[in-house]
Amino acid sequence: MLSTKYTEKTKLTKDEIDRKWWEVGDYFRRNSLWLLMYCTGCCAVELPPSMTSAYDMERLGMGPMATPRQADILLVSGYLSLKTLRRLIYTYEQMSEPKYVIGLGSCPINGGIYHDSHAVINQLDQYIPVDVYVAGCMPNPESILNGFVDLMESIKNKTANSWKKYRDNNEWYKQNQKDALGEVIIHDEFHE
Amino acid sequence: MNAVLLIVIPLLAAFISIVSKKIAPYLLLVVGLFNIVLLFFLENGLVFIGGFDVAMNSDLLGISLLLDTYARMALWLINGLILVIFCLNFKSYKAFSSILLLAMAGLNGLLLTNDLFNFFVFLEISGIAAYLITSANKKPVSTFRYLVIGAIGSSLFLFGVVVLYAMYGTLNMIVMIQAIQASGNYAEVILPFTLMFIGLGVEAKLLPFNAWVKGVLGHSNTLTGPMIAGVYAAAMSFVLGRFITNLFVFEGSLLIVVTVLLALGILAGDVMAFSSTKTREILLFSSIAQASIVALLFVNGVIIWAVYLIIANALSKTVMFLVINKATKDVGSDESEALRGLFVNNKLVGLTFTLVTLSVMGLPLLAGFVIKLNFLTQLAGIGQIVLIAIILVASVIEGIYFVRLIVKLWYPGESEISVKYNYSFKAVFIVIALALLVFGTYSTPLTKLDNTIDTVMEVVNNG
Amino acid sequence: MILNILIGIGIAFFGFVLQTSIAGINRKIVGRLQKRHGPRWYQEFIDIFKLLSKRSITHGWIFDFGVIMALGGIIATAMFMPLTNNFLAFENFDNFFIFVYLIAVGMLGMAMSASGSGNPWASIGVMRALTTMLAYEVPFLIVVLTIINLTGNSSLTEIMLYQQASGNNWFLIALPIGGLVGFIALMGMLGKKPFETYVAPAEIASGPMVEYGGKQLGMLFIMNEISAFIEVSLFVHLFLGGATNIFEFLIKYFVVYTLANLISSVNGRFKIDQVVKFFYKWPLIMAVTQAVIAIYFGWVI
Amino acid sequence: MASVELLILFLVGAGVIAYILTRFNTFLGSIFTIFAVMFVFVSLAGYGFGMNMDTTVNILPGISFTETYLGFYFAIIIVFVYLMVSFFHPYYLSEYKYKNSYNLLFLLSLAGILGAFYTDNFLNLFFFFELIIWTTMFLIPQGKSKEAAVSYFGFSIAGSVAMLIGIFITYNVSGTFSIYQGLAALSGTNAIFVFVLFIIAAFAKLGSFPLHIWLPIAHGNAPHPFSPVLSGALVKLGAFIGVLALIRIAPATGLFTAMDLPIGQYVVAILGSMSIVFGTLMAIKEDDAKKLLAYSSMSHGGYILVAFSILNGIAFAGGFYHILAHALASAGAFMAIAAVARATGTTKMKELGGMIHKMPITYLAYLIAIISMAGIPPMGGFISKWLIFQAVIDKGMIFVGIAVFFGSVGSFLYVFRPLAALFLGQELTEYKKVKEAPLLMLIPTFILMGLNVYTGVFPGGILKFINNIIVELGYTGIEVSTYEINGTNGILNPALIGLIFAVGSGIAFLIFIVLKKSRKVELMDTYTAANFVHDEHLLHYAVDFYAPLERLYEKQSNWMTKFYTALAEKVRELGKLGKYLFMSKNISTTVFWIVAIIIFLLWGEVL
Repeated sequence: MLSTKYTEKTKLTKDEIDRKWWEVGDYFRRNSLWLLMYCTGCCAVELPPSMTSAYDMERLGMGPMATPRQADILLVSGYLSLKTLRRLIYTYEQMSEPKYVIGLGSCPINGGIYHDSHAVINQLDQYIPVDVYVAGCMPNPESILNGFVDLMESIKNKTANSWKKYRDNNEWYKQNQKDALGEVIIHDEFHE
Repeated sequence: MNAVLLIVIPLLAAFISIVSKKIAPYLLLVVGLFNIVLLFFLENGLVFIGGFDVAMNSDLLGISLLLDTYARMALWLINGLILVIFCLNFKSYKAFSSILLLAMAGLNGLLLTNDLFNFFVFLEISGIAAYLITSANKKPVSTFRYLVIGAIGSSLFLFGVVVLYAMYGTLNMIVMIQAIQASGNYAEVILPFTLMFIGLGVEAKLLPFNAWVKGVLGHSNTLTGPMIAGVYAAAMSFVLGRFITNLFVFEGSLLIVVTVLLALGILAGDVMAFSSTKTREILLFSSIAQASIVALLFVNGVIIWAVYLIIANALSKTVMFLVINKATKDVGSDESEALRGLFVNNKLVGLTFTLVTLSVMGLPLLAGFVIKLNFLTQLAGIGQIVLIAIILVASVIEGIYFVRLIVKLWYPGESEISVKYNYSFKAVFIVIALALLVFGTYSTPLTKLDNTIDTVMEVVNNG
Repeated sequence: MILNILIGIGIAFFGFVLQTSIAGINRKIVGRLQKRHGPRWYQEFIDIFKLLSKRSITHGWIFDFGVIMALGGIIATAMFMPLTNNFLAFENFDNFFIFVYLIAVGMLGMAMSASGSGNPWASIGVMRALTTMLAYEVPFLIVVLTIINLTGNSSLTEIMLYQQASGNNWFLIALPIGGLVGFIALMGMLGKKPFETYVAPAEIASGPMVEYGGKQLGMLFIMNEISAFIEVSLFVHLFLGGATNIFEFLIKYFVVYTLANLISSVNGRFKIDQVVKFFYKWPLIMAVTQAVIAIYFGWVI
Repeated sequence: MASVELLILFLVGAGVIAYILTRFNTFLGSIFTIFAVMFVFVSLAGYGFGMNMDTTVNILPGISFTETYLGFYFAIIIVFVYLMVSFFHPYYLSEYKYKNSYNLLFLLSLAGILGAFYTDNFLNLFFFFELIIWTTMFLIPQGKSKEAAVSYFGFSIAGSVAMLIGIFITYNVSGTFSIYQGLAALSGTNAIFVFVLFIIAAFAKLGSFPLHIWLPIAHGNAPHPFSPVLSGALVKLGAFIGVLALIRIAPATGLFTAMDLPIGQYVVAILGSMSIVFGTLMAIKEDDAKKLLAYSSMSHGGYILVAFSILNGIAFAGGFYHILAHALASAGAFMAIAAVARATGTTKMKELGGMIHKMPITYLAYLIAIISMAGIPPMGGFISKWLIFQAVIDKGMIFVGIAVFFGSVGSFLYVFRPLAALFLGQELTEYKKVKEAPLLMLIPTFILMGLNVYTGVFPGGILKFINNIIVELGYTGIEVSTYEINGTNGILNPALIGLIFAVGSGIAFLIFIVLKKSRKVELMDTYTAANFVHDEHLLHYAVDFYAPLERLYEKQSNWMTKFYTALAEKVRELGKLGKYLFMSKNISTTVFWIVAIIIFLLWGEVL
């Protein structure tokens, strides 16, 4: 029997509305993840098989995109030299929010086989936040796809918040970046 | 009062001036003024001085003058222009006053005479004066060439007169016209007419007898330029007009040859001017084209507008040569590039020059336009569409080179040039430009006169 | 009037849904063609809504204004489009030239916005798009000239009726050469390979779209879908005898779009000058031949 | 004041006053010029629409006026363009070398315009045409190049001369200089001659192929406020002569039965088409914004010719409407470019960029103008192009069709070029301090924007007026109601299109506004494949915009220029030959000619 007692109509606050919309958005976002592939490392060779007929990334709604503006995921494949790190940060900052970062292989985790090189950074998440790591040297397509599914899961669980982290701890990240790269005076496009 | 005074007094003054060099310039002024004033009092009509009698039937040799509106206009123009040009050059070319007196006598005679042999005499007198005037260029070779070609021309003319005399036994133009009309045989006069036409053509700058022009006008100064291109050209055009309309019978192949020559003259003159870069050459070639147009109009019987064209051209060319020759003298070159920016500091001179040039090009608001439109209309009335086309096509080329010149003169190049024109120059420019402007916008007075200003045929018909 | 406008908006919305679905299905078809599974059929919708939900960047007012103008122009164009013989928003005003020129407003808006982003790739993409347009429009319009000259009317409905009245003698059949030209031009309009030069993701980073992300890109996607709807519908109406009912329209529409897509998926990409040379060679010659045959000789099958 | 004569005298007087005022104060003189032109415009608009102008002549000798719808239509458009442009004078004149005479000549040429369109006499027509030519000719060298005036004058005078020969043929045939009686009296071969000559004149003035060389030179180098007059107003004189030739004379040549069109008209249409194609191709290639617009004028001139050569009411309506639409559009575009040139000192697109950020209103003015120019609804250019297309399609003119469609699509290309390279793109550092044009200059800008839209949305009233002209020319007008235009094969409702466009934009705006607000980033913060580019110039795509397309015809693109250069060179060589033949220093040459002539004559006649 329905209660005849007057219940106050619950009025959603603006935050709650935003959250609801956000959840709706999350559905679309996790089902349509567009990649910007930063393929300077050796792990990049594993991406073509995961895109093409054999593993068919597109059935997850994923696909490669041409520019950071359009992309949701920054896919960092393998090691990052200091020179490329600067580009990576530039690219990451150009992406529209919400944005996610996937580190491929062991190099972004701990430097991998290049861990003792003077020109290569060891831990990617010192400089930009990473949502998902796919370990392995190199990770095979199955694990790459698995990583994607993990990302989708964490978007669903609202744990893929790296972009917020970057915003909140921006000073820390900036400091780390500066420590690694140093202040750069730029003269023209060929000389930094 | 007698028309002969117009000739005799300058001639007399010329002789006096040789005796007393000092008073010569003032004599010229007095005589010039006297002539202009005298023209107001003279009556139209024939004057007989000796030989011929009034009936013109007994004696076949003598002197006779004819003054009609045609001649009167010509005389005013010639005497006035000589006076003005001399005034402007009063300081620099004083020594030329007796020559100018001689020229005045000769040209007045040319315009007045009704007698073929006297005509030849005056041709020679004025010719000699012209050679002497061109000596002011200090280019003796050019002057010599002018002299030789002029001599060839006048001897051809004389030869033509001789043939005519042999045929008709008279030198009186009116009698001769009657005789030719009576005989009606055109084929037999073709030789004398050709010879006379060529002889006059030399002086009137008609192509291809005008090779002297380039040497003479191409190095002209403020005296010779206006004198030859203004005064002499006008006088010769007037004379040529009288001969063409009255004496010459252009028919058949002679007509074709003459028309082709004149048309060629128009086109070639403008094309040659187009290919020139020297300002004086541009002006002289353009005046060749204009002279041909005038002659063409006379051939087609468009007298009054041809007369206006002569007057307008004489005035315009006077201004243009004065402006350019003065500038050339100061700058030291007559290349149009060298004269760039001439008018930047001489706006008034520039304005008048521009107006005068526009008049020559036949653009509206200026007398040249009215004249051009009217003579073209008359040509169209007699169906000469081809001639109209030729004149107009030439005028396109003319327009282009004149505009090119004007724009160059108005806008400075890298270096500034300074040329000073004194007030007397400016005054003359303004008067002439204003006259062109006034008659260009208010053309009613021009249309009052018609082709009957030339009364020779009337006299012929009335005996 | 308000009702008509609402119908028009409905048509535009229908066009969007239709084309987006068919594009999704076609992604699946192409996937199968490439021995893949392919995405869900509604993947296109997800993509668009995802884009609309993201937080984008802007490069100044012209960047946004252009996008609005682009989408607005295209929606306005779609509102004039008849679906069938008797289903259209503004009767008598479905003039062919409205589609050709009003669609240009949208294109201009997008081009403007892209150039306003300050990215040279965008300008290059616009340049290529316009050049491609110059290439395919002329042969296409010559064929349409023939059609209008034959039917004596430039209203799409009238052209449809003309074809249906003559016993479903479609212009694709009646003017076979012209029909072929029309189809090639349609490929160019849709930006399908080999005429995909102006997007060329690997070459000029997706051309005009290079700076867009988020809602602007989403709106451009919508615009793209609607303009594809307009272009394919034009082909259906002009060459395939239009449709008497909505199912006929859907079938014809699906066949045309899928065919274009299939051809596209087995082709490479032309260089931009090759596109121009191509269109000004065979399609133009064919179009003129067809026009001469049809107009001056009156040989219409 | 409703008397044409008085208006002309007023303009002459005003010119003199403006000259004196400008001498003392440029600004004052220019303001006076604005009011003078405004006065003429208001009088014309006030009395002219109802055909109430007083055409009696009391003072001017030998001049007679009559009032026609045709003449008034041209006159009002041109006077309007003059009025709009005069607002620019106060800000430009002080830079010019002979600024005093600028206003004088400007007003004089306007007097010429009034006279030319109100006269009923051929000689007066020629008089006024020449007056316009030489007054405007002196305005041009105040701009960039001095040689431009020569080229402008040369072609104009050639056109006038062709017309004058035609006039004299007419006079010879009919014995009258009256335009209407004279043209009516023409027939047979004479009519064809006059037709050809008038067409030459029309082509020369309109800057149509093959007499188009002067157009980019003059437009590109003329003073900035004068280019709009040239393109918007003065080339329309050619259209006027074109109307006289194509419609009034319309000689009875053979007929193309397929198109039901006289051969003469068809040839003109084909030439007009070539004009469209050449103009478009050259405009695509051009780097100077003003020259680009000049080539576009050439192409639009082609449209006008095509329209008038298709002898039916709908084509005429298109042609006349196109004259108006193009005058408004090209004036608007040229004036926008002029405003930019004033601020930056250049019109070269490769040197400019990002002007929109500093001059947004100018940008909008240009945008609206080019939308109209490209024939996109809802602007005026669409209406006229639509009408012309109707006529072309109806006649089944395939080759003309190729040209008009090509020109129409090509116009998207070239009008977009300045938009992208000059207004949009990166904001170049050297122009960061540029300001928007002053208020006085924005007034005409706004008026033109409004009119461009008005002509595109509510063409009914104007088309009704155009119907008067068409009826006057002896054809039936088109069916037009307040909102709808009835073509031969379709109905157009421009107001509806405008409304729907507004609705569509509204929807798009709604979508835009409800979604999350965007983050504003700098123009330099663009995708560069992660490269650091720190110079705006390197990120600005402006040089050789259509390079791949240009490459296809770059070899052929200067054929006509070469031809005319060669022609001038040939004339010059001919002159040298003449000098060699006749002006030799050798006396014997003269003697040779004399002897040759005498021998020739005697051989023919006596011997």
